[in-house]
Amino acid sequence: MKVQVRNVEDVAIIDCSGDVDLYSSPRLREALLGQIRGGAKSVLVNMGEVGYIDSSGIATLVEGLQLSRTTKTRFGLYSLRSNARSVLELARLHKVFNLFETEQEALEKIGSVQPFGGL
Amino acid sequence: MKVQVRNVEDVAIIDCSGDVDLYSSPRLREALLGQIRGGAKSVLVNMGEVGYIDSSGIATLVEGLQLSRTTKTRFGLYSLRSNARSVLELARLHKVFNLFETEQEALEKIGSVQPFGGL
Amino acid sequence: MRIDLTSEPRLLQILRGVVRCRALEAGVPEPEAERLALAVSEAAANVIRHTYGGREDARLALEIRTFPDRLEFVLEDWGPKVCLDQIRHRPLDDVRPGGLGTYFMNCFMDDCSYDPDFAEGNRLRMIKYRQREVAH
Amino acid sequence: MRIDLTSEPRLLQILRGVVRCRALEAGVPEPEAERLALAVSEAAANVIRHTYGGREDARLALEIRTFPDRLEFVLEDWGPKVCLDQIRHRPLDDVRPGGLGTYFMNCFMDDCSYDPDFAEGNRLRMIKYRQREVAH
Ligand SMILES: Nc1ncnc2c1ncn2[C@@H]1O[C@H](COP(=O)(O)OP(=O)(O)O)[C@@H](O)[C@H]1O
Ligand SMILES: Nc1ncnc2c1ncn2[C@@H]1O[C@H](COP(=O)(O)OP(=O)(O)O)[C@@H](O)[C@H]1O
Repeated sequence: MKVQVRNVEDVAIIDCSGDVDLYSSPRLREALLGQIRGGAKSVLVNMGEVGYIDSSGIATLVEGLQLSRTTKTRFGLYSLRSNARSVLELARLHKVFNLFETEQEALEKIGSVQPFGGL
Repeated sequence: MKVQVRNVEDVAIIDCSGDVDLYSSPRLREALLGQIRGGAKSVLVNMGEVGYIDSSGIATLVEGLQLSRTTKTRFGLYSLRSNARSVLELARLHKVFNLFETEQEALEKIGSVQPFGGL
Repeated sequence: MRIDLTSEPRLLQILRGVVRCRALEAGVPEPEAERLALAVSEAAANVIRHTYGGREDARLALEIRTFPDRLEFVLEDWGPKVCLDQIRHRPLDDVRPGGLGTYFMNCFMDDCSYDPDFAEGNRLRMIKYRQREVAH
Repeated sequence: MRIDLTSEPRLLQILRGVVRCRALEAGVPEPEAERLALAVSEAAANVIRHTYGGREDARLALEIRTFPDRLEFVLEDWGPKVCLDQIRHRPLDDVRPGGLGTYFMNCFMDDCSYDPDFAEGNRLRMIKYRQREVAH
């Protein structure tokens, strides 16, 4: 798995690629929690190149979601491939996350998403 | 591995994809020798989707070459990927086969290739 | 076929590759092969994390058996016996990190059970029945 | 890690997948991982064809060991002992079908040798030393 962070105006985008599993998810966790804690207004995870995500990867995303509610950071995922999407749906988490189809859509809409206050 | 035959005027093209190995090469062999024996003027193997070829796959191509010399069929390969090309080079067979970059080049040039008389 | 591995998380990817490949070879369609790989990987991840507590020098083994009506995935470890009543995924509406691995295993396999006769550790047998062609 | 297989040609693909994956995991660059997979696959194909004469119900096993300076691939079978003087690839300029498998093995591995202490069959050890970083 590769993780890279880039900034588009006040949005931090985490580009993630490969398999997100027990081995690799700690690196996603570090980047994700780091960006949220670092004070980014909005954080997006680009899932377009993630071909596989397991329960530990999902745990990492849930952790990001929880922290983002505490810090009132806007948080979303975009470009989920069918594997990742079906795993999220199975865990009934697809309505818990802000999901966008494309980077463009995510960038357009993330600013108007309600940042939650606490869990 | 998948093998399919199509005809472009008097050229039989064998589209091959996947791994050509001990398990799958008998199917390539059947298609290849079948087309040469069947009286096609020219036979081309499209290697564009072959990601892996082993010594048995190469043996099959050499068998096709030998038969094509006996039957005076024009025979060539095109769109080799780097793996397949480097294995052919290592076996010093890259000059023994008629190799073309693209289907277009292969179709343009195969007609003017010298069909050998015997081995 | 059987594959023996040390309990390193980085090797889970190899395990998945083997499951995927073997399932495709056995005629299982692509999306289902992927789900089987996920289920086996979750089971192995649990062995690494829970049975072995993250130790990377322990051993696990997967045996894949194909039958006309089903695929079996038998995962063995040589750690302390699992406590069956502790194996419980979290309720889906209690959204918190973790607690989904065994849920996915149960979603993607038709049966998961521990073999009581395997004295040296744990032997988890996961069964997936093949889809029958629908007659028409 | 170790993988046990029946001697079915269709399983060679799985063997290659494992070798490729393990080599990449161990930091071997992609094109070389592919070459190692080819070499191991050729060795296993020879076991299937020559040692077992095409029988599909016999067994072979591959063990992959990674060391700081090298990778080792140990392929075991339980067939009749190979006759070492019969293992010879064809001269490259004598163009005919076949006779290249052992040549590729020797091209892509740094050392291939049979273990004389393995009584039950054949144990072929293939070694590939890792490329050192060039100092500068
Ligand atoms: N192989 C195992 N050995 C011991 N306990 C296990 C094992 N697998 C699962 N468990 C127990 O079952 C619980 C639920 O597992 P799971 O659904 O995979 O979620 P998670 O591992 O994220 O907690 C674990 O927290 C653990 O207590
Ligand atoms: N595992 C083996 N057991 C017995 N004989 C073998 C084995 N591997 C190779 N050989 C012998 O070595 C020869 C050369 O092998 P190889 O270069 O792989 O070409 P091919 O298998 O196409 O003949 C074979 O023809 C066979 O006689």
